[in-house]
Amino acid sequence: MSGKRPFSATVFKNRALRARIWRLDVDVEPPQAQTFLAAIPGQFMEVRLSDLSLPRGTEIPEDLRDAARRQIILRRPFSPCDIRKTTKGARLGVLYQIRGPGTLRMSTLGAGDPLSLIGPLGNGFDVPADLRRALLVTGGMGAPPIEYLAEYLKTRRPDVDVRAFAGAKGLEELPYEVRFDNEKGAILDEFRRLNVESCIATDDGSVGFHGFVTDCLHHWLERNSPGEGRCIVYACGPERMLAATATVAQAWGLECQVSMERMMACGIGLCQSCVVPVRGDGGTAVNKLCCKDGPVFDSKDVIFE
Amino acid sequence: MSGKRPFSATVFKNRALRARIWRLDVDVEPPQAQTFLAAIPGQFMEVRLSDLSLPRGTEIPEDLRDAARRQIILRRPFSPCDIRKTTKGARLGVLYQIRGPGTLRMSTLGAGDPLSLIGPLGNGFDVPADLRRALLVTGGMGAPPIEYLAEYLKTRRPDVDVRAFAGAKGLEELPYEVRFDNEKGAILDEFRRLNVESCIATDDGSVGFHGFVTDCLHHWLERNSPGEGRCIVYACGPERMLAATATVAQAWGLECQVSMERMMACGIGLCQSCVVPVRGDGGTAVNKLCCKDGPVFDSKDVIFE
Amino acid sequence: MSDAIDLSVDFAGLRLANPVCTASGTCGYADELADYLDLNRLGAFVTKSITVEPRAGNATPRIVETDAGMLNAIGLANIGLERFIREKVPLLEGMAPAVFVNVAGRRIEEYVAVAERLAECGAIAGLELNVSCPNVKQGGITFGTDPDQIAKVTAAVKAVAGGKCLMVKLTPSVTDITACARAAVDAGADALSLVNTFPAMVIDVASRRPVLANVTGGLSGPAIRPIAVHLVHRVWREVAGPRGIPLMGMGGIRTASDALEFILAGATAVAVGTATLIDPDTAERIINGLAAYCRRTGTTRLADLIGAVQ
Amino acid sequence: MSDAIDLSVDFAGLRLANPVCTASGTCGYADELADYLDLNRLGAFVTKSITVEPRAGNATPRIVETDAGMLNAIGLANIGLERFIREKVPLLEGMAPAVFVNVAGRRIEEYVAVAERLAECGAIAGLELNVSCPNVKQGGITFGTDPDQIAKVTAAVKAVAGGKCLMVKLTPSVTDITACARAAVDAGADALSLVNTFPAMVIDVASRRPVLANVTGGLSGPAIRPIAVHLVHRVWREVAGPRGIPLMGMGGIRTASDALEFILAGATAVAVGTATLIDPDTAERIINGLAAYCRRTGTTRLADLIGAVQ
Ligand SMILES: Cc1cc2nc3c(=O)[nH]c(=O)nc-3n(C[C@H](O)[C@H](O)[C@H](O)COP(=O)(O)OP(=O)(O)OC[C@H]3O[C@@H](n4cnc5c(N)ncnc54)[C@H](O)[C@@H]3O)c2cc1C
Ligand SMILES: Cc1cc2nc3c(=O)[nH]c(=O)nc-3n(C[C@H](O)[C@H](O)[C@H](O)COP(=O)(O)OP(=O)(O)OC[C@H]3O[C@@H](n4cnc5c(N)ncnc54)[C@H](O)[C@@H]3O)c2cc1C
Ligand SMILES: Cc1cc2nc3c(=O)[nH]c(=O)nc-3n(C[C@H](O)[C@H](O)[C@H](O)COP(=O)(O)O)c2cc1C
Ligand SMILES: Cc1cc2nc3c(=O)[nH]c(=O)nc-3n(C[C@H](O)[C@H](O)[C@H](O)COP(=O)(O)O)c2cc1C
Ligand code: FES
Ligand code: FES
Repeated sequence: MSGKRPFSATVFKNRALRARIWRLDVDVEPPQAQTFLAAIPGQFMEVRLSDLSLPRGTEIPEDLRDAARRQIILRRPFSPCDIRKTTKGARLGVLYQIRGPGTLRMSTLGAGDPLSLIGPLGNGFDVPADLRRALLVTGGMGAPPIEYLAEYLKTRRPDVDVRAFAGAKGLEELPYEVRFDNEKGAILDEFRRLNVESCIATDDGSVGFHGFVTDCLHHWLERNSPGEGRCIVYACGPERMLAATATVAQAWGLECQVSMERMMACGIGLCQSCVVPVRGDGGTAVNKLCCKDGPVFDSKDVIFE
Repeated sequence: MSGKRPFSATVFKNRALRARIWRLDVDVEPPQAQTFLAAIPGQFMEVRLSDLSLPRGTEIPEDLRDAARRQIILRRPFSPCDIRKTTKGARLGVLYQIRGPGTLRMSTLGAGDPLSLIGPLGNGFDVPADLRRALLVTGGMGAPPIEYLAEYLKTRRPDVDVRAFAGAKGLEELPYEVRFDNEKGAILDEFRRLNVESCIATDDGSVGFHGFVTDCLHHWLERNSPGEGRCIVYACGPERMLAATATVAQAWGLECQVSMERMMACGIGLCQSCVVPVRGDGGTAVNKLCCKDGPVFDSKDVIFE
Repeated sequence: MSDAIDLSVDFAGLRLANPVCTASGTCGYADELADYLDLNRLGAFVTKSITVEPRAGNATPRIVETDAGMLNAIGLANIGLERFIREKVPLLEGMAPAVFVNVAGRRIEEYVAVAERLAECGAIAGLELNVSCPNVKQGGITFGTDPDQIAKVTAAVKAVAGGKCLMVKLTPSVTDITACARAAVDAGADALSLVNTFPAMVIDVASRRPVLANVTGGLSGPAIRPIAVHLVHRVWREVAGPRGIPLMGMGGIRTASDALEFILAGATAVAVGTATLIDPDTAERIINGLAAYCRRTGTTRLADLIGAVQ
Repeated sequence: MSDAIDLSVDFAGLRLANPVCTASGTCGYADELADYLDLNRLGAFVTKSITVEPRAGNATPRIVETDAGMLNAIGLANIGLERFIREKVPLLEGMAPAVFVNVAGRRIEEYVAVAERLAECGAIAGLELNVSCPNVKQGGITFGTDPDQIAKVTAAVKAVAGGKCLMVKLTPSVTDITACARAAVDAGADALSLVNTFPAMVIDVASRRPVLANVTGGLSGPAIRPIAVHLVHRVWREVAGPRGIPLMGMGGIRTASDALEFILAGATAVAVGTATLIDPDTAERIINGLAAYCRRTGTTRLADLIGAVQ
């Protein structure tokens, strides 16, 4: 059995949402389409970007010009923000931030271009049958798997009450379409379309609540309480934010699942580069692999940095 | 004075003429347009191809797949096959053969793409005022500067009688449009348009004379003799062909200029990688730089391999 | 594939179906790779390093990408000898390719302890002595750069290896790699593998800190290939060729042409490391490419190409 | 550029306007580069190697590209000492940056002969001793890998260098580069430069021959940068820093960030080699980039960053 080999997908669309935040849609044919349609939010894929061209010099932001020169060899991990059925297979949405040579090259993809993928990889968010409420928390580019989780829950688990809390440094780093609603102020269109209430927090106050997204979560819990039935906090974002989310969840006695990020060389368990220290039996630290055992972990297990 | 820095040209067109032979046209604006319009056939430029994408895997010929993976850093030298004035500056034609990672990447250029160039570089063919006849000899991808020389002579020196001898392994490697003329058999369209008589030789006999282009030259000289006035043989192609051309020229007592090829790291005289051994004073071998002292040399001086 | 082409090689008495192997530390203990590659097509499988005790390895970040290469500072993270024998060796039992277990330690006794236990396992064809890991603070690289130490650890392991093929893995970061090669062969090594990674460092100029938690790491990947080819050629010409000792060459192999460079330079087998992390089925593609090369060039026995560079 | 930013560095008593220099062998004798770069903006200019007698160098091909790097086997081709003094030194006279002449030879007497004559030239600020060229059959690399030989040639040249800044260029292909560094400093070196290229080889698998006429060549370019940064850091921490000896760091520098890695690792100056062959104005772009970095990070004196990695 060697059925998880790299395969070629086809770019459907690739466009900028903000200066540095882009959305790529790629089409996947059977048999991989089926495995992606069965993927769980939080799972990811490894994308080969090394053969693509750089954008023109003038289109490369000043602060990335030196980094852009690096001749890359490794694949890059991305968590789909959306996976949907098409007549021919599946279409994966990738929300990505331009941060270096890989994502710069990614932004030059055009419709019809082939793209080599490996995936879906890792373990996604666990959605138990008795779940009643899901509190989704994202920071910065933690957005994609959370966005997919929201949609996943709304379409497959209409019995679950879903609410989202989205944080970022500022409006430009918020990887969503922001809308202004007369009643509710700034809201996130992606969640509105799903009928999910969302709350925005920015470090610089450029939109929404001025402060941390975890404060939003805390305030909301104070005002609303977790309510009846099983409630899980699902989070993805910078490690510090995940740790803070875990603390809030713990204070409210809530379960919390976090999707962790690590520098990954392989994404499939070969290189041991992506370890996450977790509490093992008897409390001793044990290393788990972010790519294979994660990227989603129970926050109680994780020993945050 | 540091006026020869790399500059950005803009791709006008890029298309395949044969499976492995392409033609690129790039637009150059002032002030570099002027220096290129004043360039002499045989001069060349250094082109940066390292930031471009590879063609799709399926479009890379089998025998170049491994080589294609090389992450290139050096520029590549090309001699324009055509330089013409446009309303905005100059347009350079580059006739190129797909041979490795650089030229593979080159083939993915599209209209409007920027391209970094340094040039014009080196010394081109010398066309003395009393020249009466020019015999142009090319082998394989020696074609571009010879093609430009033909046009250059026809437009600027109508007093000179020009004739071309073009050799290649076979039809597929002949970097010209081949036409079939009822009277003359296979002829090269590029030369026909210039009103230059051309003779074709192929190693495999797939078109034209079955044999070496130098034999063509020799036969022609036997039938026609060099004629009155100063006659120069101009040649570009593989070193063995250049050496054979020099021998024929010498046998007929003709001057002969050859454009040499060497692996070049810089193209501008910095690295000493491109030496051509020539006869110095007193007959001792002296190394000249192909990029700076050449690529065109007097065949009498060159010590061929 | 044409049945007229023989890709097999004799590696210190082991018959490998072809010369293409995995490089230690880039392929786990085999099971990790099985989803991505038909392991039975490999020439040999080389496991990640095993030490007596389990090792957690270094803090993260443990890797960073560089131009045409990467640094790793995994720090020999592994499950330890006993768990390896209990959990992993049974999985290796059915495998067609020869299995080499990479052995590491801080002191000679540790190498001996691991080798002694592994000598009992029928599923294991050979041992690769990692005397050259640059990412472990004490030991590791110090063994690897000193011919006397190499001789000692090789002889000590040889005494307990019970007839397993003993391959010593050389570090490239020495003044004279042939002295290290000679020391290993004189002390009883049946084969040599080279090269391990180069000690290297990347600094994040924004934070003004090393990117790797371990400060330094080992450089691997295509960036180092021309150095590795040269070292394989030197060791082949000066030590291994004359003594009839096979080499396993590695460092930046990504394509069949890359593998052929090593074979022509004198390697009997080649190992794929970093490239497996990028495309886990690289080894299979290389095996196919070697067959295609042989077909194209009329080579009936690939083994004829070993050391055949002119 | 903001005048509040001071890019200058003190290099063994020489005040360089900025740390950015040319690397020997990639910039000719200066005149070749003048069309592409404002030479007066450089921190220092380092010429290609000069030997007593003119040298034709190796046969072609002398270079071959590799992943993110290149091999060269120029073989110290140069016009020889006398022609250099007659034809090239006058051109160096008006130059603003400090000029280092790179000196090479096969025997100690040859180094001494070149150094003695150059010591008389007022236009020359310093000598760089190339004891580490991998592309010359006799000598060259053998000096560079043996601390005793390094000490001898350094002391011999120091005795005749007449107060010129004496910089010794180290090869990276040794077991312990700090031993070489220590030997040079103990023998009187005022500065060290590192790294030279790595011996390497590329084989053309179609013809089954080495691509270079010289069989092997020296690997340079971005591929080697992380190894070079590490070696600069080691030499800085263990030898140069404690002794107050400045380092000129090089190996794959292409951008200001690359240069900053070397500076943070301990280099007082940096040299650009292979990147100049690709974009001859690279040094200028790096100088501009260093100023921009200082402005962005509120660094008023670039010299404060030397060895500042945490
Ligand atoms: C499981 C997983 C899922 C991801 N999903 C997404 C996604 O959906 N959208 C998205 O924009 N990004 C996602 N990322 C991050 C994404 O992989 C990196 O942004 C990308 O690799 C950057 O590549 P680059 O070459 O542009 O920049 P690089 O130069 O490689 O990186 C730029 C900087 O980003 C940081 N970085 C890069 N990769 C990682 C990593 N794996 N972990 C932590 N920090 C890193 C480093 O600080 C680095 O300096 C995900 C990462 C992981 C591990
Ligand atoms: C002055 C000059 C002018 C040139 N003009 C043209 C032109 O107009 N059209 C054109 O198609 N090509 C021209 N060339 C050759 C062209 O530069 C190479 O074909 C190109 O660099 C190949 O790059 P690559 O990455 O595709 O292949 P690589 O992998 O770099 O090279 C493929 C093979 O081609 C050969 N080769 C590459 N470069 C050279 C070289 N400089 N000298 C000798 N052999 C070489 C080598 O054998 C190599 O193995 C010219 C070369 C020179 C020196
Ligand atoms: C992530 C990683 C982990 C490695 N771990 C080990 C190891 O545990 N033991 C060992 O001997 N070599 C180890 N190596 C070195 C490789 O086996 C190989 O010698 C080296 O990477 C060069 O080959 P490559 O360029 O194909 O990767 C490791 C290399 C990498 C990239
Ligand atoms: C083409 C070429 C020629 C070189 N010639 C010399 C030389 O003559 N003397 C010397 O000391 N170093 C020489 N070097 C080494 C460089 O000075 C430098 O140490 C090395 O290339 C690493 O820097 P880089 O990666 O920036 O090129 C040469 C390098 C190249 C690429
Ligand atoms: S990224 Fe390689 S093991 Fe996780
Ligand atoms: S190519 Fe560098 S000197 Fe000619």
